[in-house]
Amino acid sequence: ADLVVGVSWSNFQEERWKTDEAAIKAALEAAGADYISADAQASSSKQLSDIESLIARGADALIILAQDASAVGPAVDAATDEGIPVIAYDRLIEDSRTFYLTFDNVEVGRMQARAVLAAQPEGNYVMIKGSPTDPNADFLRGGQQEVLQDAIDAGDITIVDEAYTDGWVPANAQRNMEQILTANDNNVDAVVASNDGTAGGVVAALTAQGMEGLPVSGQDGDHAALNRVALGTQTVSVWKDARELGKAAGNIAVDLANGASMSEIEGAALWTSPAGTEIQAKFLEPVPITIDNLDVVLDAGWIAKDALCVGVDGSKVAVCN
Amino acid sequence: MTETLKKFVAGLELDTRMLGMIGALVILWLSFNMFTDGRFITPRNIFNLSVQTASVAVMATGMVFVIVTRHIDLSVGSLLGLIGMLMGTLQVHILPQFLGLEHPLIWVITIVAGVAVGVIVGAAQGWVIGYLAVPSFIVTLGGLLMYRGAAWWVTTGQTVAPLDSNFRLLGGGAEGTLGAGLSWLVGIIATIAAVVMMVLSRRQKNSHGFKLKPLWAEFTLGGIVIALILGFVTVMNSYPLPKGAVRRIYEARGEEIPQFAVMHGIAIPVVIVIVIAIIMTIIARRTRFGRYVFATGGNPEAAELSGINTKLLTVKVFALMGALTAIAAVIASARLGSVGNDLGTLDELRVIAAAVIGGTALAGGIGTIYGALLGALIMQSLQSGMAMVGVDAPLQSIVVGFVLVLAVYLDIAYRRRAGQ
Amino acid sequence: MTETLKKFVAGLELDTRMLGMIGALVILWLSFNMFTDGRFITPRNIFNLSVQTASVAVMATGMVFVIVTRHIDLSVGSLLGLIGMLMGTLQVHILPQFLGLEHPLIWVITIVAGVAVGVIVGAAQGWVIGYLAVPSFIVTLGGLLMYRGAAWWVTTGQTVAPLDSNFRLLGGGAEGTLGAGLSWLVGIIATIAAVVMMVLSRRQKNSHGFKLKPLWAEFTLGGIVIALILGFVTVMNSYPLPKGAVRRIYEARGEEIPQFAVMHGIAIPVVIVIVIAIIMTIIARRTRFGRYVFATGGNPEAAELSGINTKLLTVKVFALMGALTAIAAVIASARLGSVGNDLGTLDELRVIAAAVIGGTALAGGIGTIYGALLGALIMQSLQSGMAMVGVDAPLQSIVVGFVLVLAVYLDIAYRRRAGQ
Amino acid sequence: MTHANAAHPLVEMRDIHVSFGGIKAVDHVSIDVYPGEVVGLLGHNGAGKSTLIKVLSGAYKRDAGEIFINGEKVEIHNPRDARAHNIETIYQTLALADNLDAASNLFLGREITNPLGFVNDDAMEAETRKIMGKLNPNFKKFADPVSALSGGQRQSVAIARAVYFDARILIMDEPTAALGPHETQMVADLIKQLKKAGIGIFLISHDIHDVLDLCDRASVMKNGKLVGTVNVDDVTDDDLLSMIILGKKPDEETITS
Amino acid sequence: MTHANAAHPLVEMRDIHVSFGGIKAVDHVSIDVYPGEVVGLLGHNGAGKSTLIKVLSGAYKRDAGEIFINGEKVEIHNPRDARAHNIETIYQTLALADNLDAASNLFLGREITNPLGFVNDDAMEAETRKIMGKLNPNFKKFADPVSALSGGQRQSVAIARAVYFDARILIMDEPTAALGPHETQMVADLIKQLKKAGIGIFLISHDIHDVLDLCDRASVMKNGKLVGTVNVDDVTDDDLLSMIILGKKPDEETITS
Ligand SMILES: Nc1ncnc2c1ncn2[C@@H]1O[C@H](COP(=O)(O)OP(=O)(O)OP(=O)(O)O)[C@@H](O)[C@H]1O
Ligand SMILES: Nc1ncnc2c1ncn2[C@@H]1O[C@H](COP(=O)(O)OP(=O)(O)OP(=O)(O)O)[C@@H](O)[C@H]1O
Ligand SMILES: O[C@@H]1[C@@H](O)[C@H](O)OC[C@H]1O
Ligand SMILES: [Mg+2]
Ligand SMILES: [Mg+2]
Repeated sequence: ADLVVGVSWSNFQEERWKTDEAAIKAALEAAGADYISADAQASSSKQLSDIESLIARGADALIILAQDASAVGPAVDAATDEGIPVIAYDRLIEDSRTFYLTFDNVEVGRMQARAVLAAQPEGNYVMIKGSPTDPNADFLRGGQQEVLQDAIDAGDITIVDEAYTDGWVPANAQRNMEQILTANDNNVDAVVASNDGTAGGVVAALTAQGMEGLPVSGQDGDHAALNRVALGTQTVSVWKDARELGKAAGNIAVDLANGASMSEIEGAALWTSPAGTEIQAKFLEPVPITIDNLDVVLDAGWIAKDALCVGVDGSKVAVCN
Repeated sequence: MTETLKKFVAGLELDTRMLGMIGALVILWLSFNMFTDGRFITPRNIFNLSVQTASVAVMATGMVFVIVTRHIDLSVGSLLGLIGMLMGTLQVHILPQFLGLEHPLIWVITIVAGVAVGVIVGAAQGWVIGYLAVPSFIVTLGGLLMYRGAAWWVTTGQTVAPLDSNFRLLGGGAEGTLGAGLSWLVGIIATIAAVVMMVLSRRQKNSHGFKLKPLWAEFTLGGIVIALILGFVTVMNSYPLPKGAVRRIYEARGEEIPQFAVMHGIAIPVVIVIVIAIIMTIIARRTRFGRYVFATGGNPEAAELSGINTKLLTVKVFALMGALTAIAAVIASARLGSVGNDLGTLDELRVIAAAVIGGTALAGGIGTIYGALLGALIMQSLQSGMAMVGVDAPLQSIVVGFVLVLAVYLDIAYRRRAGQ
Repeated sequence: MTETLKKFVAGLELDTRMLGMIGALVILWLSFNMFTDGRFITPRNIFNLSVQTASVAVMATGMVFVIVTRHIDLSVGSLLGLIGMLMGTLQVHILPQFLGLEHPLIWVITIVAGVAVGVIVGAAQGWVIGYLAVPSFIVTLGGLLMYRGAAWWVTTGQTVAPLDSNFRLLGGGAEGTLGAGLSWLVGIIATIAAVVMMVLSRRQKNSHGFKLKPLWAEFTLGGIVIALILGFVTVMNSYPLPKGAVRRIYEARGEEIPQFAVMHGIAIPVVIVIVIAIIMTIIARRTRFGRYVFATGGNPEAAELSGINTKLLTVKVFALMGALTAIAAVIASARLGSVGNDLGTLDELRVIAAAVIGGTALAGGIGTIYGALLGALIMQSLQSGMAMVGVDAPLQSIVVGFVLVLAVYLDIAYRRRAGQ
Repeated sequence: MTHANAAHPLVEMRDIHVSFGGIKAVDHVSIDVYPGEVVGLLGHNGAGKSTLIKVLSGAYKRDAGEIFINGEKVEIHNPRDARAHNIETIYQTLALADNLDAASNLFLGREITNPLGFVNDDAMEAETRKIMGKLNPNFKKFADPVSALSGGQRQSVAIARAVYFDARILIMDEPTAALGPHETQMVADLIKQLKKAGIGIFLISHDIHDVLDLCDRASVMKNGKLVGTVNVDDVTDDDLLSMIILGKKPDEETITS
Repeated sequence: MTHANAAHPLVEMRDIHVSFGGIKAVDHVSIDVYPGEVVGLLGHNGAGKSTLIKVLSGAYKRDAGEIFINGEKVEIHNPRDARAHNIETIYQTLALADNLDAASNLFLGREITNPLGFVNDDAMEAETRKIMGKLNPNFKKFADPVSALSGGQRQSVAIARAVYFDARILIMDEPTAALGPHETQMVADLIKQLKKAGIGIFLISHDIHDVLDLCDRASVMKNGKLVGTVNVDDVTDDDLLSMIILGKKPDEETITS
């Protein structure tokens, strides 16, 4: 192949990125382009080195899952110096020379809160936030607040406690939830958790108190979480179909490498970032998965039926029948 | 008056250092209790604390041996993650294919396999340290990197869930407790055992004509021990199961839902910790292996010249650490009900901190099992207390870091004064 | 034939251990070069490698002193993050209010402030270690937790960007190099200095009537040194700036864009590393402070009894480590052009690994600066090489962990054979 | 000579060679001891005495040479092998575990256990009190770790450890260097007593009077080489001194073996 | 007596007390030394000799008591204070940095530097060769770290270090314990020479003959207490032995000062 596309991953810690990778690879293969990649293991310094080496290996276009929106700046410089187009994949890069392709994180936060609010329109809420060192954690929290604000102002719901989860680690979320339950004498009616891992910790803490079934949110469509949705112990997992995102990224990369301009990309529109940077961007729609639309993930082949339905009473959940 | 008190305490021949640690713990608990309107010192929270501490406490007992022999093990957190992943995959993806889901042998096979992996990996590390003479800091740092990487490969990052429900009992939670009746039984057996041991020890000392503690001291001590054991059981037995959990449990058993309050009792992981602590204490104090661990820590060359195979000893110490890490992995994953690839992250620091706060000297040769347990409990109380008060995570790490240094400083200052 | 070669090498009186390390590096480079179709050993990649290594290399020189005195510093990664955050906030949010954006004093004030913080924090840690006798493992573990927590508070987690453009020159990149002319100048000065030093040392030995190396050996050695210096300059001077960068730079200067190829030359962070390495080597070998560092590592009590103030020495060693951490923070943040929360994460492990692979003994008393630099370069080559080959990250950590253990094992096996 | 009637020496070290990175610390040295005999080992500082006997005690590896016990060739690779042949050693550096008390040190590697296999500390302390009473009546510090003992007290513990278990072969590397006059006398008495019990002893000492008093034969080393072995009854202290300092044997007639 | 004409003792330790966790290691002991005098310090193992002199050398803190130099009260809190008063010590444990060579150890804390303040290793090695040549002609290992030296070689280095710098007060804690007869003789000569130079010396030794030969006075300790100080010319070796073992002074007439 004469086209080479380099992908720089921030890490592979969360379940989803392997799926993203497979989708990008497939799209590139279909277009006859080569895939090369590097994993920064959650370090923005390593990501910079990685990108330098991707360029050295002859990448014609770059797809970057940024560890840090600003710290990839020098890498974008290096790429544009060599005339290589850059796609900001899933996470924003504050630079107008990049093409931004993502699911909107603030929107994810909104969807989480919306689903929980629908299940529990009033009462005491607990917010289990993401890692304090991940800016996404605050984007999500912001979206959640937007949705809840009216109900809070109306006095329908009260946020009784909230806590960051160090490193998004489920065990930390579990401990925090246990302590919050103790502090509030179990007077908690709903939990807005920021991803599926932390939701797992929350559900474990609730189960110990016989409170499983309380509305709990998450995101990523982790298999364990979808199983919890089927079991009724988690209300929603906002699903960002990574395969769609990956496929789009692969195709856009090939187009840009072949000389297309950013504005020519299908679905692209000029978008202004919160910091005021004007960027060509394309947004994909996340899908909130609840017990009522589990068929979406099944039909998409995202998860196998037996994995989704472990321990589920088939008479109560249609898709598991 | 204070003179009499001092004499009284001296007569008991207690480890005053331990008294200091207990004092620190009490102060900590009282302050948190104040800031949480009395919610910290409740049966419920003490139950929580005991379960939250379990996994780190199990590893801390092994870390005492490691540090006493002048080594360190930075790999326990990663190894816990790797073993957890392997056990998760085994019980969720592999065994059910042969035995069917929820087969009663699954948890047994899983744990045996996990412990075997722990022993093998630990022994391998110990071999490189003992026989190839590579410093433990490096070997286990390498391990930290390798096992975390390996854990990812087991499922290429997928979280494994839900775990086998028998297995999950080992993590505590509403189902995973002894219940009131069994808890009392355990408490009473422990009480009897403690009394018998004290009597036997006194007899033996007497037979060699050594000076004995005054009888009143023995009685007081015995009284304290019995009060502690039964007090703990009482507290655990006064934390009722929440109604939702009662309903779930009795429905699952197909029994009628009782109208009286059902109590938690001692959590199973806590029972595991207690059993391990007793075994490890006996190993440390009453076996040749334990004696050699301390001798090697005091002077490795002297131990070798005394005919101790210090290389093989190193292998054994790390194999033991591996086994305990596997048991900790059982508790941690069972408690969470799932295994993600970040299980155990930073646990190495918690475990080392627990051992060191508990009085294990990094220079080797000194350390106690009960100290490590207390250390783990102090660390966990701090973290849980702050989570309860609502301190932000970054501030939490500042406080934990500070308290770690302060605790060790006080310990050292104390020893210097006492040793002078 | 091999006999003659052996004699020849022996005559040069080289550190054979270092030769081994260089050999390992060469093998590493050649293999990566094979797997990347010759892309690894190119001026471009060697330039990249040299810049990528810089930040860790600076800290590794300080870590040698820390480890030689039988201590460890686990806090450098977090401290780097904290200092980076403070320097970022200072130059982006604070100083521009008084001086205006991009004022030429900004970078100077920022660095002075950063180094001051490093020295103060390091000295404080050293004080607790030296005067309060808390083990360095604990103090710096506490530091690791505290500084990372503190860094978050500086901006409550927000990334600081973009940094001052003068400051950013210190991170390398297209602008941050010496350019061809200056690079040649530096190379020639270094060559002259090396020759003068060799002559002076030979004279001094002669004046005491010691046995001298044969003249042919001195000439060969001198030749090798000169070839290395000038070779490095040549390689750096044959990596042209990409066209886009040339345009950007000359446009910014308001000059006409040249038609000939403009070369990178030596990167500024690499110059910083070289200067620091020379200073640290002189401190280690030629000053009383350095001598005391090694004496204290060999036998702390003996050093104290010899009238060395080992407590104060500890303070100085950690203050120096803090200063170097600040310089590393300058390089790391300038290179990224921004400061995020994760800056420096896990750097403590990289730095310690570099020092130890470079032959610094964790038992204290032994270590060299050039060894630490080589260690840092080996680690970085491994990481960059694997990234270039496209090895999966979890596999990368497995490989890095394994190589770390292997390297130290080979070192120990070598020493054992040589020492026998 | 005491050993005239024994067929084989108890221990024979034949042609032992040890070098440290090129330097020959022990250079093809042969020595032997018969049951009930004390052989002194003399030489200037750095002559190689400690290195030589550490080969026998399993602490160092030899580069060449053989060891025979009762005429049979044996392999000694580590201190455990040496102990298995009932070879006990008092090291110049004492080799005590500083953090343990006297009793634990005395029984290190050979703890008294009860029928369940558990270590019996009380029994060990009781034994230790008995032994130390004989060796150093001033000694009272049974509960403290040995790091709290004075130089001489530590040496007493090291001596007690080597003689308590029924050794057949005893190696003593400057056992009285740090001892007071009274304690030294008690060790001398002890050596005589062990000798009577048929034990073979290698005694390294710088004190020529001690050697003349206690030993049957003396082997002198210089710069790693054996100068010679003499029957102490046949030599004067000046003969020994000149062997040590000049590295020459006294004239032929006085030499034995 | 050599000190009859000196107004003050060079050093006086008055009523020194040191206890370790309740045990009185040194129990209100007073000793002194005059310029050009050698005072022997004797006693059984654990009597408290090393502890007493470590107070003077700054290695231990005293619990009570005072130190006077030339009649003036001084404060000695650490080894640096002691060095500032020109007190040099040869410790029983030698106190060498094992990883450094003989020259670096000899000059440790007092390196020779060139005008720029840089350490001059070549000059230090040259000096070391000179000194060791006088003290122990067998010594050749100048390039090796001292960990590669034999027990006696290490002791030679420690002695050289204490005497090379112009000490006014020299403390020697069993300086010849590990030395061969020849090396011991050379140290004895050295002591006599230093004495002539007006230096005051405390010599701890278990060898009563050495003490009688080299010392002017002898102080005897038992169980932390001072038994008494005697003029060596007035006592026999048996007198001293009985002081050490029985803790009693010989009858009144023989006692001095
Ligand atoms: N660091 C210490 N901690 C506790 N006790 C100590 C310490 N150092 C010495 N002692 C005790 O103090 C007493 C005096 O010891 P010291 O070393 O002064 O004796 P010494 O007279 O020098 O004996 P030796 O002739 O054996 O060297 C001894 O009982 C010893 O056990
Ligand atoms: N571990 C070692 N590494 C290198 N050289 C050593 C080592 N141990 C001893 N040597 C050297 O070997 C030689 C013999 O040392 P050894 O300790 O056997 O002497 P020794 O006769 O016991 O002397 P001393 O009477 O001083 O104890 C000395 O030159 C010494 O420097
Ligand atoms: O998808 C989530 C991602 O957005 C966040 O940054 O890290 C945690 C993931 O669960
Ligand atoms: Mg010797
Ligand atoms: Mg002494």
